[in-house]
Amino acid sequence: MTEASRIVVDGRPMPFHPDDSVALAVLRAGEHPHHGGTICLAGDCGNCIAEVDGVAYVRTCQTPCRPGLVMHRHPAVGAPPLHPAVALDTTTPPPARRISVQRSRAEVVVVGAGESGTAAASAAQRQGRSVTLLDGGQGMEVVAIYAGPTVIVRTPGGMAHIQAEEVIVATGAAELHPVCPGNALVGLVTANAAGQLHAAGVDLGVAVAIGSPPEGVPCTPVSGRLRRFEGHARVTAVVTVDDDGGERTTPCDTVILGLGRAPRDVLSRMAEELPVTVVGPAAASFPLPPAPDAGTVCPCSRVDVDDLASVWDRGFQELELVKRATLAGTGTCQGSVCLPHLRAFIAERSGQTPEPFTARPASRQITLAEAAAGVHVDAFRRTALHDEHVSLGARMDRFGGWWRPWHYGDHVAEYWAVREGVSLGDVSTLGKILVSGPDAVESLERLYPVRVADIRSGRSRYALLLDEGGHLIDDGMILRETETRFALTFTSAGAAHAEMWLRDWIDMWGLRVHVLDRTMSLAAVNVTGPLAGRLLERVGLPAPPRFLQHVHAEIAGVPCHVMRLSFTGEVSFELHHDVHRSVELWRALLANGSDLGIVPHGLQALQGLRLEKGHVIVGMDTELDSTPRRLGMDWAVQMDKAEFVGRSALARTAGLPDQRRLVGLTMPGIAPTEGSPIWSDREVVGHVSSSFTSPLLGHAVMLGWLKRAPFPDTVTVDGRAAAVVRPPFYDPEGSRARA
Amino acid sequence: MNDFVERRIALRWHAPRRAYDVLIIGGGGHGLATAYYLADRHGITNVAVIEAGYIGSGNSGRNTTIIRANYGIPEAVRFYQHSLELYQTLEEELDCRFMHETKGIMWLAHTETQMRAEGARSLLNLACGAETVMITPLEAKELCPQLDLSGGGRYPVLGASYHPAAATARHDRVVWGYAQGAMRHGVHVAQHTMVTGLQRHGTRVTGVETTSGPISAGVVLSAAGGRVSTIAAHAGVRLPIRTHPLQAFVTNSYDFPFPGIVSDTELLCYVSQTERGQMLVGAEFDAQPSYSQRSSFSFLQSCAAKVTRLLPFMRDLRILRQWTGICDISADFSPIMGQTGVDGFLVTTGWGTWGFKAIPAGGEQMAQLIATGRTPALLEPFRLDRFASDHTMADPGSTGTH
Amino acid sequence: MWITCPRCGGRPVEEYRFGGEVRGAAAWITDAALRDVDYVWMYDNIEGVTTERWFHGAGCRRWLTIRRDTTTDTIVA
Amino acid sequence: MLVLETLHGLRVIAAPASLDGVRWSEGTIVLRFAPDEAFALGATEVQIPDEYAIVVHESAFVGSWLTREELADSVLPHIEWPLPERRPSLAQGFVAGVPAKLWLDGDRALLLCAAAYVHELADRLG
Repeated sequence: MTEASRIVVDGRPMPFHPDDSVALAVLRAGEHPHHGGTICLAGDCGNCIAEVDGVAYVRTCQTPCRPGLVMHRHPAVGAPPLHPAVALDTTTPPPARRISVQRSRAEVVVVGAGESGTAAASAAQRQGRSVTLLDGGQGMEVVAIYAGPTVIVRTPGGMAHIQAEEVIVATGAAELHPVCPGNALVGLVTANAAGQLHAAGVDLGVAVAIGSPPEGVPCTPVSGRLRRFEGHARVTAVVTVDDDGGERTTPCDTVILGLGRAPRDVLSRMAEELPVTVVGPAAASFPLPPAPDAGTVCPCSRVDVDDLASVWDRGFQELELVKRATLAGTGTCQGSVCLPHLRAFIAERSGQTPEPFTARPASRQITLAEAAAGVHVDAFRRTALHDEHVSLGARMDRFGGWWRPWHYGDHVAEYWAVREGVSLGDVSTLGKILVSGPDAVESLERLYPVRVADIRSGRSRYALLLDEGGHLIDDGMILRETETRFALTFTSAGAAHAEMWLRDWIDMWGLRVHVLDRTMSLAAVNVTGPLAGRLLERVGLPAPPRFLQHVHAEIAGVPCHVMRLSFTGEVSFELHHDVHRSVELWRALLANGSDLGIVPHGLQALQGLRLEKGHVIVGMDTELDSTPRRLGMDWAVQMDKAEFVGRSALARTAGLPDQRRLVGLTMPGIAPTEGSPIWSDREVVGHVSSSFTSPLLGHAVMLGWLKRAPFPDTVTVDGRAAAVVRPPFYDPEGSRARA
Repeated sequence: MNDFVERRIALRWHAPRRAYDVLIIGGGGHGLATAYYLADRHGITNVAVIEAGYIGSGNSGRNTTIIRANYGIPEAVRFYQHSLELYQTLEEELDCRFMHETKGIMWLAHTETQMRAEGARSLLNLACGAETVMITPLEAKELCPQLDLSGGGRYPVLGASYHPAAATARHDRVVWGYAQGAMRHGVHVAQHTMVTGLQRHGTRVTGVETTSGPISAGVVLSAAGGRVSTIAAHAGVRLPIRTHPLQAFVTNSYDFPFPGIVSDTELLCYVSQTERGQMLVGAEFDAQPSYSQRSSFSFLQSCAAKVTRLLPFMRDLRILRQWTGICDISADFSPIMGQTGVDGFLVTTGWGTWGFKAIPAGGEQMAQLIATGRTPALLEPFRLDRFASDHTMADPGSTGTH
Repeated sequence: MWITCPRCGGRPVEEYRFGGEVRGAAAWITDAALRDVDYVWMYDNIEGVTTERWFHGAGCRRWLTIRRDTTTDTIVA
Repeated sequence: MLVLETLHGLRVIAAPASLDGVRWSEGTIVLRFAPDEAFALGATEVQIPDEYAIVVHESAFVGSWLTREELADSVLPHIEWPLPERRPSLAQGFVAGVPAKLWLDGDRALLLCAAAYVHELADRLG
C-alpha cells in the first residue's frame, strides 16, 4: 500500500480501495466513522458524519476517498470543536477558496438517477424538453429546491444553480432505521449497506438479518420482532421476540436490517406549492413502522423514545410540539431517520397519523462559503475625482452609497478656507435630473410644495420634496432652463429615490414629461468662499451669475452648468460638468487658486459650515415624520397652491396640536456629542441632531428636536445650559452668500 | 437524550366554551403572556386564548431570540427596558427554564454616519435607563475575538455601540412557560381554532366566529401575527400594518465559545450562538410584503457573504437549516397596542422583528389595560390613534434589524 | 422571486426596488380628514393578489406594474 | 484585468415613436435603454422630431469590447439571467452585482457600466 492511497483518520493513516467512500474505507478497517448507530451508506442519516478536511458534519458515505484526505471523528458526546487557530485567525483571510458556480437552465431537472429518475428523464426528453439529470452517485448533491424553481446543487467541482421550469423528484425510498435499545451500537447496517459492504469485500463477521435480508450477502435470517441489541460499544447479539412473546438472543458481529422503507422525501417536503413532481418510490406510500417503545429515535439530536413519551404526557401532543420540545428531527438529517418513527409514535397515542412536517433548506448541508459563492452584496460608487482626493490625503468615507472625502487632514483649516478664502468641494454625488416636456411645469407644480411656474429661465428656487404624509423626504434646487425644461438637484443620499419618485408620479399622472437622471453623468464641484468669484474670474467667468441664478459657461475650458446658491453660507458656485472632464477642471481650479489659499474641504467641515447656517441635512436632522411645520420650514410651502403631493396631509395636520420642533441651540464651550439628550425639568424632552463647536463664533451651535410643549427657552444638554434660539447662527441676513 | 428536551413544563388543554370575559386571538408569546398576566396580576381567569395552529407556531417560534432595549426613541427604550428587566426574573416567576442568558450585543459601525447614529443611540439609551456605550474597535475585538476588524478589507470597523444587558432565551419555552402559567390559573387555550369573523352588536365587538363555532366575549384582543389586518377588517378597523417575511438560518452545532451577539448596522445582519452551539444568523426583513414563509437562496447567499466578512471563521461552518417568519411592520416602525376605536376590540400588533423581546412587557401592559380600562403610561405612546392625531413614533432604532 | 420586466426580461428580485401597492384611500370613508389619514398611513395588507409597482433599478430604470399573490409570491398575469 | 474605457456618445430622451424614426449615421450603435431613451455610441448630433427631446453628450459610461470567448469566460459566470437570443440586442441587469449592460452583436459584445462603478466591476470580473 502506497502513501498515495491512504486517508488520515484521527491522525492515523488508513488505506482505501479505489471507489471507496470515506465511510466505506473506515468500515473496511473495522471501525465506525462516527461512534455507532446504523449505517445506511445512502446519505440518508447522520450516523456517518465526521469532520473532513476541516469541515465538520460531512456525510462520509457520500465523500469519495482521496489520497491525503483528513478525517476526524466528531466527539462521542457534544458538538465538534472549532480549532482555535481557525476560529481566531482573522489577520490572514481564510485560504481564498474560490468556489466556482455553474449557472444553467433546464426545462426539466430530474433529481435522482435511479429507475424512476431515468425513466422520467427519458420521457421528458422524448417530449423534446431539455433535461438535467442530477445523479447523486456522481456527486451531485441537491442542497435545496427554492422558488423558481431553482435547484441548488453541490457538485464535485463547486456549486451549481439551476433554473428549471419543472423539477422531478425521483429520490427513491430510504431504508428504515431500527428504534430499540442498543441501536447506537457499532455493527448495525441496513440491507442496502450490507450489500455494498459485501460487494466491496468488507468482512461482516457473523452476520444476522432482521426482516428482509439482502440478496447475495451471507447472513443468517432471524425471525421475530426486533426487541434490542446487546453489546458494549459493538453489537454482540440481537434479541428478538417471537409471536408467543418469547425472547430469543442471537449472537452476531453484524446485524443487517431490512425493516422496510419510507419515501426519501426531504426535497418534496421542502417544495410544496412549487412546480415539483414526485415520482417513483419517493411518491409512494409505505406503511409506517411499528410505534417505537424504547431506544434512540433521533440519532442526530439524541432523542430517545422516553423523551417523546415524557413530553407527550405533559401535553405536547402533536408532531410540531413534540419536535420542538425534544428537538427530534431538527438535526443534520432533517428528520430523514426519525420522522417515520415520530409519526408512528404520535399515531399510536393520538389515533391519528400526522402529516410529515415541512422540510427547510438545506437537505444536503453546505458551508457558508459554498452558500456565498458567486454573490456580491453591494457596489459602492466613486466620483470622477476619487483618485484626486486620495492623492490629496483625504480620508474617504462612505455616504449614500458613494465614497466621499471626510476630511483632507485638517477639517478646521478646511472650514476657515471656506469662511475666509476659497475652497472646493466635490459634490458630484448630488442628485441631478433633467425634465423636459409640455407638462414639465404642471408635473413639478404637483411634485413640489413651492411655486414653480413663476421661476424665470436662468433662475432657481430651493424646494422641499414631501411624501403623501407631508413628511420631508428630500430637498434640492429647481433650476429653470426654458419654458419647458428644468434641471433639478437632490441630496446625495436621496438621489436614487428621487428618480423613482419623479417617474412614479409622472407615470401615474400620465403627464408628457421626459426625465433623464444625470446623477452619475455629471460631476460637480462647489467653489465656495468669499474669494470664489475671484477664482472664477481667473478661469474664464468674469461675470458670474448672481445669487440663485445659473448659467452655462466654460470654466477653464470645460463646459459647465454654473449654479449660484449656498449651503456653506458663503458665496458658492456649483459647477456641473461631464464626468470625463472633472479631473481637468478640479486641477485647474486648485492651480489657479493656490495663491488665494485654496484647499478642498471634506464632509466633516461641510457639516459644520452648513450647521452654522441652520441648514438641515435630510436624514440627519430630519426624521421619518418631519413635516415642514416641525422643521420650521413652513416658508418653503405654499398652501395656496393647487394640489401637490402632501398638501392634504399638511392641511389636515395644520389644525392638530403638535409638540415637535427642530430648534437651534447655543451654549458656551465645546459642542456636546451629536445625539445628546436634551433635558428640561429633569426629563428628556428631545435630542441634539447636529452639533458643532463654531471656530468663528467661539461657542457650540446645535440643531435639536424638542418633543414636548410648551417649549422652554433654556434646556440642559450634557449637564450644561443651552439657549433655544432661532437659526441661522451665522450671517442671519444671508448677505455673505449673496455678496 | 439531549440536554434540550423540555422536562418541566406541563400543558393542559381545554375545548373552548361558548363565552369568556376575555378572548385572545393568537397563541403566541403576546397572547399567552397577556392571558397569564390577566389571571396572575388581575385575577381575571375567565379567559381563552385561541390559536389557529399550535401555540408558538408563528413568530414566537421563528424569531432569533434576542432580547434588548437599545432602541432609538425614549418611549421605546423605556418600554423594551422594562421588558428586558421582566425577562431577567421570568424563569423564577414562571417556574420554568428557558435558558435566559445575558450576553451583550454590539452594533458595529463602518462609516462616520453610522458612528454618529450609534453614538446617538448610546446617549439616548443611557438617558432613558438602558445601558448602551460606545466601544472602540479594539474593545469590540476583546469582546469578540473572532471579529475581523477590517471587515474583509471592505467594511473596516470604526467602532460599535455596546448594550451589555442584551440576552437570548429559548423562544419556544417562553411561549410554553406563559401557556403553563396561564393554564395553571384556569385560562383555556384552544389550538387549531381559527377566527373566521367577529361578532358585532351595534358598534361593539362581542365575540368571534371560529372554525370551532362562535365564542362570545366581553373583550376581544387580537394578538395574532400575520393575519391581523384581516381580523381587524372584520371589525371595520384599518391598520397601518404591512406583513413582511423575515429570514434566518442556523449552522450545525459547534463546541467553542462565542459569548456575545454581533450585529452590523450597515450589512444588516447579526450573529449569535444558540445554547446548542449553533451559529444563528438573521437579517433585515424583505422589502416587499408577503405572507409566504418560503425561504430564498438569495437571502442565504448574501447573508452568508456578509457574515463571513465580519467573522471569517464561519466560512467553513455548515448550514443546518434556513427558515422564514412573517412579521407585521407598522408604518412608523413602532408597535401598536390598545384600543382600536371599536368598543370591545383591542389589538397588540406591529411587532415587526422585535416582538419576542417585547413579550413580557407587552403582555403585562395589555393585561393592565384590559383589566383597568385605562391605558398604562408605557403603552400610551403606542396607541393606534397616534396616526390620526399626528403623534407617530418613528423610531430610527427600529428600522434596523431584529 | 423573479420578476419579468417588460423591457429587459426576467430578472431576480434583487434587481428591483419595491414601490408599494397601487392603492387609494378607502372609498367608504366619507370624512375627508379620516380618508386622508387612511390614504397616508393605512394598508390593505392583502393576503392574496395585490397590484404593485416595482422599479427596475439595475436595468432600464423604469417602473412596472405587476400582480403578485402574497401567499405564494407567484406573479399572476 | 478587464479594461473598461470611456464611451462617448449622445444620450437621448424622446417620445418613443420619434426615437424609432431617427436615422442615425452609418455605423452608429444605438443602445436603447428604454423605449424613450437611447445612448448612441459615437454620435455627435441627431435630428429628432420631438421638440421636447433631451439630447446631451454622454461620457459617463465605460465599456469594453469582448470576444465570444471573453464573454463566456469572464462575464457569463457573473450573470444570473439568460442572454437574449436575438442579435444585435441590448441586455441590462446585474453583472457581478453591478448594474451593467451588454450590447450583443454577432461574435462580439460590448460590456458597459456607469463610470462610478468601474472599479467594482473590473475588480469583480478580475
